[in-house]
Amino acid sequence: MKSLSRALPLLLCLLANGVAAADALEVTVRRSFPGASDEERRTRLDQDEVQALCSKHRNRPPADVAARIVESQLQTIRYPEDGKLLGDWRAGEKLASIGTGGHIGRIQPDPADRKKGGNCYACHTLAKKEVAAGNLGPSLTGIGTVRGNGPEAVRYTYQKIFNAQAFFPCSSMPRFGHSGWLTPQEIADAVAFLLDPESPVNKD
Amino acid sequence: MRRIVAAALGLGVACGALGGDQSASEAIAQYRQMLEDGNPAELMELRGEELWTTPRGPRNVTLEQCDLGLGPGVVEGAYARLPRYFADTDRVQDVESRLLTCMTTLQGFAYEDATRAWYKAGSDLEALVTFIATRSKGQPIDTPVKHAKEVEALAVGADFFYRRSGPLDFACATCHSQDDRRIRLQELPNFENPASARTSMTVWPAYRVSQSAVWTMERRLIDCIRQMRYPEPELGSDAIIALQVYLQHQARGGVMQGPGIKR
Amino acid sequence: MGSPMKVRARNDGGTTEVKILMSHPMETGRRKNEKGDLIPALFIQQVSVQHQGKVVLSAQWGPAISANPFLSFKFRGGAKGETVKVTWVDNKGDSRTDEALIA
Amino acid sequence: MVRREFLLRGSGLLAALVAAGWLSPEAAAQEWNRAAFEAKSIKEALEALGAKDASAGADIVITAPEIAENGAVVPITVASRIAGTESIALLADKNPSALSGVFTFPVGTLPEVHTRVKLAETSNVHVLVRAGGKFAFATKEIKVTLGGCGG
Repeated sequence: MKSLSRALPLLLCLLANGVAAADALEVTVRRSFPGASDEERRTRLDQDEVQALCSKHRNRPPADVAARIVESQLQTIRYPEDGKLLGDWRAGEKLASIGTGGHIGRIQPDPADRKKGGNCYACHTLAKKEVAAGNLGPSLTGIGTVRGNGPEAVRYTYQKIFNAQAFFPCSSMPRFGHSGWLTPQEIADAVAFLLDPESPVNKD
Repeated sequence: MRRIVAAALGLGVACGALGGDQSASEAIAQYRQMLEDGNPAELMELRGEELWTTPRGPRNVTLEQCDLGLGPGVVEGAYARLPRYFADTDRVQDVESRLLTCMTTLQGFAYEDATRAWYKAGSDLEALVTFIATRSKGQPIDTPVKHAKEVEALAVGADFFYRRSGPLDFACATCHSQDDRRIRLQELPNFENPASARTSMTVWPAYRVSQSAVWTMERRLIDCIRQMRYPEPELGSDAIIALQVYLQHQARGGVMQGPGIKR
Repeated sequence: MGSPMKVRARNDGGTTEVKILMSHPMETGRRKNEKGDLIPALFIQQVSVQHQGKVVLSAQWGPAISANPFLSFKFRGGAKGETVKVTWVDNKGDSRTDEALIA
Repeated sequence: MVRREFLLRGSGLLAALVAAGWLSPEAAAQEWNRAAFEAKSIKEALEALGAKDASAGADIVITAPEIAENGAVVPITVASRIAGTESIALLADKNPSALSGVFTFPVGTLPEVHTRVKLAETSNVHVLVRAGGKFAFATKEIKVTLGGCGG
């Protein structure tokens, strides 16, 4: 509190430019989550470099920063042990509807072992039969028909889901593989849901 | 009898097919329109008014001398002008935070008692905030950004809005910085766009049919943050208040509609 | 004793429209609390609406009526200043009666 | 045993309400139809309501959204244009108990009611009208969608 009031003149100066001192934000974040454990702070509040850069540039990074993000994020991509990037579309379809897992806090936490879903339908239209589909991301209906399921399409789709920011720096899409939210196998299943000709994404 | 049940089912399918040309968004619009009349928030408002005017707490006094920013006892229009800076606490406070100041200093409640299970349906805070917000119906949102701490809260709130962290890389801006976006079928306000921000901020607090409860803006934000997979922010914490300063600022001029009704 | 209802009645020419909001959890008995225990069923079973002492609507409900129930209907007649009285009784024997004047 | 206790307590309370002038004797006389409300299927519920011979009727108007944003609250307006309508019952195929509610209209009340029901999942909703001792029904499918960020 004291350090904040001492910092006020500096703050006000920065505010003239429409941006709070980064310190004021971080001080506020640090003391607004007193119930968080050290591990929760580290994994859920502290920022990695990409998060910090995208926040700073409000998701519109200049070209050099964007290039840096793409380069570093490509390095993060890992593949399933069996090397198969096209999994089971039925398993992928299930993951696409699951929006739970990983909630913490005392109000409505998930059990620790609750399966984390991809929640694809929150943001994308996929199979036409699911009317409750969001539009934060593009419609992916029929994407397997357009892209095919050859090795290049499969590999790109896998990489995109694993770490979207390897292609679109500061993308809104979670880096599902990089964060460990989905396993490489689960990502392969999601790839199959998108590209398999038998998947409802590509039928009807 | 089997025939009747079968006929019933058959007719159902036929009707479903007949009506099938209503688009998903038209159907949802009809759903919401049919809920507009008869908002259970009115029941919470009644209870909130009773809590406001009934002597309670160790000191057995009402909240009628509580200063919500427009002077002791003035409820009319107070919500539309919150959060704001209060000299007695030397901080920017939202409606919950200010109510808790009054409940502890005027009525003598222990903070733990005043906030126990505040997030559960039927809590005193839910009812009191509903009552107070209803008394701003028809008033334009006009939160002050004059005091240095209000200026600072606005800047911190805006930065927090864009601050990404956690396993899903989410910030508020991830879902709330584009027009005409939805999560599943739920429209997302774009807080970069004042018109959209007004559409949202003027109908909170809102009765949520999925919760059978009125959710205050603070309750709404704390749940967004839960969905972002962050840790749980503390009730009345500076981050949540700063965020509300930013959101209200984006929505300034929007006319409060009174408690809304939502999914 | 249940919480207050909100009852509104408005005469429009020949008919009176009644709108009623009730404060009730309408628990089905199938939901679990955060500890995983079943929340016991608690729901309104009987509703009676009277105008000047005469029943104008009665209803029997199960737990599939939504929480904080809303109900509206119309009856012929009714005049400004007359009384509409609503009573509900739930499965635990709790009840509530509220009145409104026709506007 | 439990049931017996309930009935005793229930009827005692209704009697008290009648005595206090809160309930008319005619309203109290209608005991809650336990068999109908506990019926799992539409078929059992129709039987318990004495409506097993119900036929499809064109003069029943159901106004409800085709998609409900949340199954906990589904608004529905039902109106009967059948002369002499006495009561309207709401039922849903996929609910754990099929019958949601029964509304009884004395002479002078318009046979139309608006309320809100719960639907466990996408379901056919049936509206059963009793008029002149005979039953007719109409049906509408209402889709219940998943919503929000999930969980």
